[in-house]
Amino acid sequence: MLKQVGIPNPEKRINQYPHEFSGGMRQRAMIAIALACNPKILIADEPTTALDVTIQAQILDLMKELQHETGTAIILITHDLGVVANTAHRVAVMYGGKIVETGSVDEIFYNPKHPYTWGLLGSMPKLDSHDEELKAIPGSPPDLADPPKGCPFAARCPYAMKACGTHMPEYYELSSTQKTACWLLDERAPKVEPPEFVNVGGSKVNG
Amino acid sequence: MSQQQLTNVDFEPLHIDHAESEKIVGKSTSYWKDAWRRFRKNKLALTGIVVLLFLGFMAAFGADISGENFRDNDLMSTNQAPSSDHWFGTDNLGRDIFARTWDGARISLFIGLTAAFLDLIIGIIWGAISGYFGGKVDEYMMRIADILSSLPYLLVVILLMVVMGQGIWTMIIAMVITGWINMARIVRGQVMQLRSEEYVLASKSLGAGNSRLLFKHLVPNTLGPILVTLTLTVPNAIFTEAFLSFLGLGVPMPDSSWGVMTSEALGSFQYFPYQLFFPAFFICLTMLAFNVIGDGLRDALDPKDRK
Amino acid sequence: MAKYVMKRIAYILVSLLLIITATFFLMQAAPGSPFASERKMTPAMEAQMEEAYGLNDPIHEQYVDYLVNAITFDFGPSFKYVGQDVMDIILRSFPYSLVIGLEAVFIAIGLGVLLGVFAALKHNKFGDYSAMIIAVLGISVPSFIMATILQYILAIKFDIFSVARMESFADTILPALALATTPLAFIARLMRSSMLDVLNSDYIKTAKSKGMSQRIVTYKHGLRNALLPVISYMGPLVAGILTGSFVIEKIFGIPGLGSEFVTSITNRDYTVIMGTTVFYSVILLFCVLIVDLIYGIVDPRIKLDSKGGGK
Amino acid sequence: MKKILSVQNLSVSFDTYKSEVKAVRDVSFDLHERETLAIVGESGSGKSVTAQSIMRLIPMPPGKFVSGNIIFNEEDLIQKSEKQMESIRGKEIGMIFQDPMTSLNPTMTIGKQITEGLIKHQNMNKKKPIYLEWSC
Repeated sequence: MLKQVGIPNPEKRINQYPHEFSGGMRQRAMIAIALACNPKILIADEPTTALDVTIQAQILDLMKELQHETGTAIILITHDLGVVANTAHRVAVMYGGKIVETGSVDEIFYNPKHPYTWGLLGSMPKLDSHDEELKAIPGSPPDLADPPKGCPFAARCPYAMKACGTHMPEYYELSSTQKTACWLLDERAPKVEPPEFVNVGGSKVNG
Repeated sequence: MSQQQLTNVDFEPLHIDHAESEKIVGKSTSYWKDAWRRFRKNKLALTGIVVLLFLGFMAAFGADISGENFRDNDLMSTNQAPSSDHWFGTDNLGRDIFARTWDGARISLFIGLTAAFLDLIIGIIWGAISGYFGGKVDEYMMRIADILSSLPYLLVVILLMVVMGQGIWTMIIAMVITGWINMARIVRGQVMQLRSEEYVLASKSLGAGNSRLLFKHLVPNTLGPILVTLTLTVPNAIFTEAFLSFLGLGVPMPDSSWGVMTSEALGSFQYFPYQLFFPAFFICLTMLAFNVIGDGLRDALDPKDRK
Repeated sequence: MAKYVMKRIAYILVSLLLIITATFFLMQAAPGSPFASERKMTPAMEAQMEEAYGLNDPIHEQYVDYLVNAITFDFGPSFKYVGQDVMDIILRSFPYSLVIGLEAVFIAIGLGVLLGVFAALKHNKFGDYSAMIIAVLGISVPSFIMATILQYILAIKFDIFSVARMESFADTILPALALATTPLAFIARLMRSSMLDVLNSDYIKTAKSKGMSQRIVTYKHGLRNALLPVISYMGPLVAGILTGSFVIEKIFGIPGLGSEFVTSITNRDYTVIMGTTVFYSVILLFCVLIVDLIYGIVDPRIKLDSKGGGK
Repeated sequence: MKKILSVQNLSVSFDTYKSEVKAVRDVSFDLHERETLAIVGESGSGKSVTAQSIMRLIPMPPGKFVSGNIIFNEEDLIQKSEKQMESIRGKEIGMIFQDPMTSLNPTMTIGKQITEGLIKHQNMNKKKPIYLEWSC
């Protein structure tokens, strides 16, 4: 088991205590624990946030490898788009307690339709773009104690319209896998192209 | 609400002033105000404060209220049960227990508070210095503290009392000699922790001298734990005073403290339980009040371990 | 592991040496000689008595032979009970104190842990508040007052226990209970807050996510980690019970070492005072060592060969 | 690919002393076999609450299921009793957490923590050597 998750000389390691393990090793142990009984689903709640980048990559590769071997479905919770691009097949973008957009990785990265997704992509550092300054999304998340009536993102959305403030938008089916809840997609709304800083560049991830 | 009911007008841009979305929801209160708000909610702790105020007031004026004598013996009315003219009754020498309790209160509280206060002062200085400088200094200071604390606290106090003879101040000094260690340890722990905090380094980089740093930044920030420990050292000091008086090492004859009264009343408490009841009750009441306030303070100042 | 134990024993010996020296010099500094309170004695007799007890030799000589004797646990004769060695007194009276002391330790830990866990599990409900009120009361009522209350109610009013007799086992329950109330309350509060911390920690959530039942999660995972702070409190607990016994034994009329110590104080019987102090210190220091060893074994994070050890 | 998990109109909120915090509002998504679904969002968007409510790890006195259901193996996990959930957690659905530093029991060996779940779900006896291939 420990070999499976890539922990060296497991015979000795098995009798050791958690404090004798490094961060990355502990997360591997956690994965071993979670996958011990070969579950159908693995929920990973920000698995790599507490790890530094190099270990992060190892853990993500490990999860992909294990998924390939055991066929376990993974729900990956993260706020880091880099992690998403690296491992996910489908993406659901959540904001203010609601899913505002879902779609395959390529659809979300190359054909986002929701202003919040644009904002997220804009705030992601890109290798090839010479535009140094990252685009932050102004304002702060809504107070879920009394959530806004309409679209949760209305208060911070540069393209917000009256409807967004009053009614929660329906899900528009953009393709078999992509649907987005935003009034911009309504035929009566002004056509808006995603701003320049959104396009991520780079090749499609896994077709 | 499906899309059809919406009209075109709904699709005009909505004017949002970003300033509004920047406003942080709750009004920001200073740390102490916030702590006081939480402390006020704790009714138990408030009753503790009220009890203490009452005790303080009675200690100051109680003896005079009843106008009874509590020093000279009145052999006529010995061992009377609580009655109209002697509210708490009289003891075997005819002295009015009510007046004597409050005179005793004066001494017991005085000993408790002074001992705790001295513990505080020495503890803070010792702890702050050893915590702040660390290294060799810390090593020696803490070794001394460890050796002193390896002795059972009461044993040391008893030995000192035997040697230094009896009296209020000797008792206080005996208590303080080993009493400050607990406070010093807590202050040291806090200072060590805070020493590496950014704002300490920031002010150091601004050229603040060590002493300024220590007493301007570090100590005020350890005020929370200090306060909590203080409210726990006072009852401990009162307990020790009662304990010593019980062993006969208490306050010399003419004065009386709760401990002395309790130990005197022990002999005959099967026949006159009231003689023992009142001083013992007040010892417990004071300690209870301090403990309850201590808990309230800890919850208010250190919200992490809420009730 | 052994290296650590040796280091700690050396550490204890140093402390003991300090204690013996301290008590010795304290005794020298004490006002008046032990015979001052004796019935009228002619100065000649007094001088002769002092000679007999070697009080006239120069200080350092007295100190050296005291030290030698102390190592062999021979604290010299008692001033008060002529002809009785301090050690005899200690050996005769210590068993009583030991029995009650151990009983009190078990009661304090047993009930304390139980009350603490109960309060933590019933967090913010009635059970929690009532348990904590009992705990705060327990801390606020000193042992000797609790003793008088217990004695008054149980022994006099309902005559369940004897007021002050020391034959049967029943007689040890009341004093042990009185002795244990304050530490018991302290452990309950300590246990409750540590249990609450543990129950909110991540590894409890991990355990739950493994499908373990609530009972296993709380007791097997939770209790084990929550006990650590309680173990580290064992040292001061023993000290508290030790010193508490002085008064309890006086109230319940138990001829234990505690009451001997008390009588020796009132009689200014220096050799007995010094002997008992050193004896108590030895017990206490070894208890602290045992507690640290247990702590090292239970909590794997503490390496036993590191310099500071578990404290 | 077969759909193994379907979250339909899930709403979860918490009763705090001041007000009711609606952490998750009408969330629906599906999960297919051998697929990785990423749930992305800023902190406070309700993504962790969604994940933990699938495993029913959220303490129910403050938290409560307002609406919706979580279909797994054609059964709704919300209706299941705590006992039934215990046989699903770890066996059917595994979970790893954010901070490895604190999510392992400091006083238990790694080996024991791994096999604990196995022993429970496969009621293996303890003494069996622990070098498992991909057995259970």
